[in-house]
Amino acid sequence: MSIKFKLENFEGPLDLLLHLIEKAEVDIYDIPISEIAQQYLEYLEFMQKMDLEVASEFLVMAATLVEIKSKMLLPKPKKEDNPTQEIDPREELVQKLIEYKKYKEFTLLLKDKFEIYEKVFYKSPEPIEDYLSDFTSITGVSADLLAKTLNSIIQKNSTSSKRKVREIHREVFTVDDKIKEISRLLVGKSVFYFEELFDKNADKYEVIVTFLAILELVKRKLITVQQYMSFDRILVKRKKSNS
Amino acid sequence: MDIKEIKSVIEGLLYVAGDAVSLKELSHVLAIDESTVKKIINQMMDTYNEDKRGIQIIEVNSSYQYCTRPEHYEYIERLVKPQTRQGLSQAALETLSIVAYKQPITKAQIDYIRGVKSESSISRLQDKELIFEAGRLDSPGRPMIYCTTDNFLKLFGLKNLQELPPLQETSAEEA
Amino acid sequence: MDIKEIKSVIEGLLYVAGDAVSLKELSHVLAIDESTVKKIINQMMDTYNEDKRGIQIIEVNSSYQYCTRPEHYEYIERLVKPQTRQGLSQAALETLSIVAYKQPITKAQIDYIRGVKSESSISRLQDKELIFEAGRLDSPGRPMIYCTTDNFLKLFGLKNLQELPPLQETSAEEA
Repeated sequence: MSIKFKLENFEGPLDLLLHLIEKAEVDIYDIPISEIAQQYLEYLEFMQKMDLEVASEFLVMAATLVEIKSKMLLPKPKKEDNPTQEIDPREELVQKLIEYKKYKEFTLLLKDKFEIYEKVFYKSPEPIEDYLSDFTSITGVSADLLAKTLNSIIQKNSTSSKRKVREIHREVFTVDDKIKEISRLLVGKSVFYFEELFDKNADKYEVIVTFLAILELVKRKLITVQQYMSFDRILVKRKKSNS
Repeated sequence: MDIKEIKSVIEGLLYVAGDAVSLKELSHVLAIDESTVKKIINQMMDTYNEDKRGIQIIEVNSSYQYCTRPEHYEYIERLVKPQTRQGLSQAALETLSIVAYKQPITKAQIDYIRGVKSESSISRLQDKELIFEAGRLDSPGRPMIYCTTDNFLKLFGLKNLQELPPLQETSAEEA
Repeated sequence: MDIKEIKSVIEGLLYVAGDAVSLKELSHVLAIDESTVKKIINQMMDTYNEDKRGIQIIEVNSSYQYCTRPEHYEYIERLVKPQTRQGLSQAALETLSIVAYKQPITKAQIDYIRGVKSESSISRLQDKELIFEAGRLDSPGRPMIYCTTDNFLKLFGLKNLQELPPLQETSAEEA
């Protein structure tokens, strides 16, 4: 008897066996082993003909089926704990199939639930420090931090004042400044449009610098950007931190 | 505080937290015993659902959390960004369902039940924070054991592991 | 969509955003004209207030945002506090470090050193009793001068201001 298989993606030999058993509409506890083994081998042959790689697990199962088939022809040994009962050579396989089938069915249920709940959104926690009323619980803040902070302010200032002397144009934007500006904006706002980052009458240079800053922030994995179609507005979004 | 006000405070708390807030914390913050808080939250959950509010409360392992409704998905996605959602493969789902019921479980045990190697499924499930390495079994080879995470419960709309439907002892007719 | 559903979607949107969402964005996402969206949100704001809900909607510059109610402050603080790590924003820390080393100092001087306006940091630091208004400078405009408080010393484990760690030589001279 030969069955035409449609090319299905079976998860493993147990999956394939279950499929064959269901198709043949036979009792899982009383599998007609030679018939099923035959179909199983045909399927493997078919896969090979289609140049599909047959995973080793499938071959192991094929050997097992053939072994069970031959054992079925021999006188069956008695069970150790109950000598009146014969050991069915199919028993172990049946147990495995039943176990696997349980989870396979549950998988469908999980899949349904997953499809619902993956469409649900969660909001990130509010920035906590805004809610603090006193600092009595400050930890990790030391006087050294104060010194460090002031030092860095002073340093920052001294470099920026040097720059001021050299530069003539007032409206000069650097990528670094833009990155800082955007980062500051990101603290309070998680989503904004690209064009919110500069004036309506901003010159081309500023737009380019802003765009470079955005690219850099994307690279640093701080934001994601998205655009639904060409020339559409670019949406900039803060990446959720996993803290 | 009357019940109405308690509910109002809980709303504020869940909003600010964003994350799941445990019943214990809520009880502590409100200075009301856990079972009363639980009752009140259950009422809130019902009201939210009856009123078809845009936010719902979900329970995960005795913690509560706001989330949006799946049916508003398309609008919210338009505002935020398409979530990086690549569904789970059949192999990953199978592995996940086995871990869910059999946890703690080793890779070898999963392989045995599925009849195939589950390595890549396991690592994908870990990446998605649906299962985690819960330690090592004190047996030869000290194999790693796996359990499901709270994130698993959340993503599958389960309150806790006890809510997993009982596995049926299947018979062939059902197939 | 009927109005109820629109309201429900808006709830979800405001929740997920956490931040302010502009009327323009809402209108775009909902595909409903701005004036209708505005009308609906105004209704929602009223309902939230009438029902004394734990979340309220505030309007800022034609943007809308969820926030908690001020009267629930103490509960929310209780929830949020254990997770506190540092509690000082960068801006507040900068301002504080300047006042600590340069006191007595005016607001204009602080602004000059930081290169940005420090008004809100100053008033927050005053609220927290880390700095105080120590009088007025006898110069044009008679600006207010600020000094650190005893509370500041206490919190930073300092006996007195002489105990502040020395600033780096190079930058100190420039300052």
